[in-house]
Amino acid sequence: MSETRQSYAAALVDALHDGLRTDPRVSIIGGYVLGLGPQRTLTDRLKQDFPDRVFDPPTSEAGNAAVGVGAAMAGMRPFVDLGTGSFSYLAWSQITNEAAVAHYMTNGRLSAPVTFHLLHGVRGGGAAQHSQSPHAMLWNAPGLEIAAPSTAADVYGLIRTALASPNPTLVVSHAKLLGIETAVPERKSPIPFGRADIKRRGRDATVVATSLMVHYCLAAAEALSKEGIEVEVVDPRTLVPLDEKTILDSVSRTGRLVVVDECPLRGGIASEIAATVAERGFRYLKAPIVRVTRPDVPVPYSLPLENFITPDPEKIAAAVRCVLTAT
Amino acid sequence: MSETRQSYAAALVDALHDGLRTDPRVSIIGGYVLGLGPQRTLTDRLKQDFPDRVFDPPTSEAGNAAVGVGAAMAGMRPFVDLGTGSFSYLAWSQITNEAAVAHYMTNGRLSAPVTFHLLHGVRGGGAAQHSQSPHAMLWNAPGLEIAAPSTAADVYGLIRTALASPNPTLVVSHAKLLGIETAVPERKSPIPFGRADIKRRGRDATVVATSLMVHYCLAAAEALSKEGIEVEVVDPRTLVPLDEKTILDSVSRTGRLVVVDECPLRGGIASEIAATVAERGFRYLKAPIVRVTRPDVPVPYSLPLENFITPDPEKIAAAVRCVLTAT
Amino acid sequence: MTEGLADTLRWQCLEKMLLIRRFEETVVKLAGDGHFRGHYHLYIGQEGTGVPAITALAAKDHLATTHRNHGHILARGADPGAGLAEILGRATGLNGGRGGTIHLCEPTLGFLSTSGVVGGCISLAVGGGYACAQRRDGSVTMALFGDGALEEGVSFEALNIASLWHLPVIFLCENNSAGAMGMAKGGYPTLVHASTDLLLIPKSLGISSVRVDGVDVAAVHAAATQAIARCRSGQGPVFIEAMTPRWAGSNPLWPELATGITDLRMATGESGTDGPHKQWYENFDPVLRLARELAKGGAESVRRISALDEAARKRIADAADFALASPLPAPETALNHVFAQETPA
Amino acid sequence: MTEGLADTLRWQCLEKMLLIRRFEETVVKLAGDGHFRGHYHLYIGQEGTGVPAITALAAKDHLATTHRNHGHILARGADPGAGLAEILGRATGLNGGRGGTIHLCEPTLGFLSTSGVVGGCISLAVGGGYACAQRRDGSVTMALFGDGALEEGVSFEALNIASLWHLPVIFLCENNSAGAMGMAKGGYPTLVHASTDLLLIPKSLGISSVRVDGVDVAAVHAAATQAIARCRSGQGPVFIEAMTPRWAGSNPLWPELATGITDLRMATGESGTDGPHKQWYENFDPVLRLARELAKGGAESVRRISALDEAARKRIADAADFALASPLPAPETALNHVFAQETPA
Ligand SMILES: Cc1ncc(C[n+]2csc(CCOP(=O)(O)OP(=O)(O)O)c2C)c(N)n1
Ligand SMILES: Cc1ncc(C[n+]2csc(CCOP(=O)(O)OP(=O)(O)O)c2C)c(N)n1
Ligand SMILES: [Mg+2]
Ligand SMILES: [Mg+2]
Repeated sequence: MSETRQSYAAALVDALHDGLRTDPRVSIIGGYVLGLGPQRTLTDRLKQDFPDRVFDPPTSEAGNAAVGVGAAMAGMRPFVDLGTGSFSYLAWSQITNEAAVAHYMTNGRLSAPVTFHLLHGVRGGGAAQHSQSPHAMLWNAPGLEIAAPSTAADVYGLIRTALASPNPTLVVSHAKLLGIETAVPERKSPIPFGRADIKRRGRDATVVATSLMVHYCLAAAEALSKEGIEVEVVDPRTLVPLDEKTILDSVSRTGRLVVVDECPLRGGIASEIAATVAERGFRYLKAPIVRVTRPDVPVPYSLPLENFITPDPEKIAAAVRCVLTAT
Repeated sequence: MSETRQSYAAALVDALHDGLRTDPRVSIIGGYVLGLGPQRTLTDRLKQDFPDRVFDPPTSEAGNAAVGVGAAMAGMRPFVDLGTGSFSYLAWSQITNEAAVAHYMTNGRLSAPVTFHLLHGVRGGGAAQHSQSPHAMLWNAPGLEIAAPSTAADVYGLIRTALASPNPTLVVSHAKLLGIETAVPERKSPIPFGRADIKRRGRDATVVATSLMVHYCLAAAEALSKEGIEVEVVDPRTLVPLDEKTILDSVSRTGRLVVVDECPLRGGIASEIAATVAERGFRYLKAPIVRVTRPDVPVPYSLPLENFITPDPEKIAAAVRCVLTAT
Repeated sequence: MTEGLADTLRWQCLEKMLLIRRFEETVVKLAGDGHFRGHYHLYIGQEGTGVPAITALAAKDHLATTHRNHGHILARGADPGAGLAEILGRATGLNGGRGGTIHLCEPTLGFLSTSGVVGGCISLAVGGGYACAQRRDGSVTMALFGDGALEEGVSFEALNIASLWHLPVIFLCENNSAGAMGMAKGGYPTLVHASTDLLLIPKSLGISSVRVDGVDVAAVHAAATQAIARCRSGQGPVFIEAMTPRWAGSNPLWPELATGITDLRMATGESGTDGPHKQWYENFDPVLRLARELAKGGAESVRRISALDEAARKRIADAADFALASPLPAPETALNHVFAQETPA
Repeated sequence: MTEGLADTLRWQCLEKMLLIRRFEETVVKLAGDGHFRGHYHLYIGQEGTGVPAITALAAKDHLATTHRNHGHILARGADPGAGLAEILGRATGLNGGRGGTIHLCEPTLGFLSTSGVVGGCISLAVGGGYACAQRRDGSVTMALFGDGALEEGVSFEALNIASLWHLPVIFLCENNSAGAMGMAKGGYPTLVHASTDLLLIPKSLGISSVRVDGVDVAAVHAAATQAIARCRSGQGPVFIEAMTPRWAGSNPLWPELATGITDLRMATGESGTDGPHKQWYENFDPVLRLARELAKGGAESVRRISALDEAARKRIADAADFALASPLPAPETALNHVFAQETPA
């Protein structure tokens, strides 16, 4: 079987194209789903093939999000691209206090199946305002499904599922993932939410990560393997719903947990996963849980500063060594 | 020494009045700092005594917040009331991506000492959109100081400190705290940020909580005391900075931790405190950490539904019993 | 007023307006008796706007409303029993007790989720219009919101999008600020706007805009009908500002029946209108105004008015009985409906 | 153009405009040579607006700018070396390497934090105006922002607040959409607005509003001076829309020196203007336009122009040397300056 490889960006566009093709309720609000980088022209075929269903909206994140939410309430399946992650802050009320609560507040009589998408993360020179990852915060907004894919196959599968979901969904793509090529099956297919993917098997420690950090964890695992340390890399793929079982099972085998995330430490994704295991997997733990995250500082522009605060394979490997020696 | 008691609302207004009196840079943007409830007329004396420094702004949370942030950058010390907690979502970009990052982004050359205030929490019949607690999310926004007072003395002291702080600060008041009376010293005074207050001493288990939940924990502790269980109630008072030491010291003595918070579970305050202790106080722990929070559901309107999902003294006591039996 | 609005329509409007009025009066009573918690907003005084405007819509159309939704929900035909039950937080309520007064919603009648966030309604409604446009079935969406919504930036954004994309949205702004005390005077928050002519805002975005007397049922109906036709034909959104003088009871903080239980004999001449609210009874109460006009039809009309009112009172009394007799939701059901479970279509 | 603007002022403007132009040309070169990462925005073509407007301010005044800030920072007198160093992420940069091109800021010259969030500048500036008003010292705040900012709702909110509270804010909108490709054509995002006359927006909020030719230094200076005077005297905000035709180099995604390194001999008649950018050279390049006019003064003026240019080139060459020679910040300093540490005053 010959392996095909595809960039994250290309797979993302495939998912949108197939979504538009198979469901007339799907449309796209957002003119630069892949940002302004080299991949951006990949979206041209969406506009070409579905000229009436792809919209360049004004720079009005709140309004654009609201249009998506309202259209979803009226039976459509809009995909609203919010651009750079932090621009979602301008649509915060629409995401958390309109879309996420509508189904509940109407006793299940109405739903708001909108999909939001954004480019998150420390992108290289983005500085404080263009490097954020809002999904840790959004994990505290019940009613929203959240996917953070790490590979071409995953972004395809999770976006297809998001578009088909009866619920409001957020899909976040790390800006640095767009150009990364990974193996894809001959026929890419939807991936159910709530199923973690063990990206690498290992017996010595469990490392949990999503999005770009999965790649950094795999690189760290590769390096550690040379030292005889076998790390298991668990990618939950969706935060909501969260596949607690796969995480806890892994920790039950390894007894040690490192959680990696690029969000700031306090109230971040790593903290939630650590707390969950501290509560529900406490008896498996042979050592303190270690979190590898961005420290609680805004993201600086200059490269050495940016690198200093961003998780990378070395920092992850060091954390793994630390949980293996600690008791 | 005769003990004086004061309502949370009255102490809050005292803090604003003293702030306005002692610092000409202080002003108030927000017409209903105490909401629309019975306490609201307490703010009348602010407008009477400082007519040029108390503003009724339009219903424009983003704009109002931005005015506060910009004014702070230009040397003032505005106190911006955002109203019901969830209205802060409309000002999310101004809080997290303007105020919080300005000092860092200018290499410390400029600061934005604005104070934001809001009424958070499950207020009784507020339903999904008017019952939220945004400070768990905001804990993931580095650069923002966050205070969540629980008593009259604390809200006075923390608001005075917030107004004097060179940093952007968020002070959250639980809507149900406003009418609660507690002891206040004869001369109320500023309380430094980052100092937890042990609201009750106990040897058997540590319970960490802020804001209204402190009162519920104290009620639970009272009930448990009758069973011979002595709970230590630690109120961090500020999330940023967080007094990790007092929490860890307490856990080192009790070996058991229950974290209580009204925010939803995932990505909530309880999770962050649990993760911190799982990482830095692991060796003290004799049992799994237990979180008592609102489950991940929007807040429903009807009383029995609302009660079902909201932490209360009974649920807290049950969690304490649980950590005492578990190992 | 008579001209323009067919007789049947006027009677139909009166019937709905009476139903709303009796509903709202009952809400005040239920609140006073401690049957529910939380603040609430009444539609008294604005029936002359919502009823004819909503009557002008078709079944396939969508609507969005706000914290002040009771009248809109009833005008569209929602069950008053389920409405009151919702306000009382009962399992039989429109929202199963999850929403309460601020969020009454009837999705089967085309309502989008009722947002209590100022600016929520108007911007969600543009999404409704987007859906209508995508479906190309000639349907439209009507947003019914207060003047205060124009203080929120998202409303401006939403107007811009609707105009840019020629979306079939009728923006019906119920400007009830005239006569309101306003925050500054210690009353309920109301318009804090530098604009002295709100229509300049939609006009600055190229939106066809018109102002009507919101107490004038025929004028509102005509404006709505024209706006809807324009939207259906793909000519883009329309903004209507309906001036609805503020009812005295909506100040101060919690509504109170400042003008008493509406006495239709004031419309038929059987009762006087003297006292501090004379102006209100004679000019601004839309129910009395329409009834007074219909009463001109003579004794038969007067009889018909009382019969309608009796029917409305009866329906609302039954609705209140239903609501009060309804069970509260089972506590553990609080965990349901966070997510929709349907298999994706 | 000559009338209205004193000669010294015109020469002063040309000096600053040349400094900005040479700075921006150097930025493109540094980007091309891989000295910094991330996208960036140039002020080429808008010097005729920012320079005279900022020159009209006093030292005590505040300013706020956007992603397109280089020209504003330099016009106010910031050090070009520290500016380039910031763009290169050096420790000696205006922001110590923490901000980069989008956030250049010089607080000691009255700048509020430079926001790259569209709508950030205009709304923060209203806060600046609020501070000025509270201090009652006759100071004002000027916001310099793009036309795209009017797509954001917060801008509308901020305009409303400024108008309501009569705040001393000069809203200077640099409308550079004319000639821009726009998103729809695969270019950089630009104005997506239903409004065909942006001034109707501030006007709808009762704000005194005026449109000027942004390439006309004298016109901009006059409008700014008048607006500032109005603000200082407590008459409330003023909105100025300056039309600044888009420079060809700002399309496509990353700027490129489409019109070449500016050749001042085109202004003095020593060099021709033929080719695809003839229009630009002859009518729209504000530097050439002002130089051409000053050159009318004769040989002495022509000499003075070249001398100014030479000085500007030299200053910027030195600035680039300084920036390139500057150290990168020490990695561990990334943890500093999250919070201010001063003891409260
Ligand atoms: C975002 C937001 N801010 C503030 C409020 C509080 N609030 C509730 S009703 C109201 C006044 C709204 O005025 P208007 O839209 O004119 O409606 P009216 O009550 O006059 O019908 C306000 C400010 C809110 N619900 N949402
Ligand atoms: C909130 C937000 N949304 C989107 C962007 C992306 N963005 C950067 S510049 C720009 C265009 C801004 O146009 P305008 O304000 O006219 O400034 P110009 O670049 O034309 O000078 C956009 C949309 C942003 N920075 N902030
Ligand atoms: Mg109103
Ligand atoms: Mg522009």
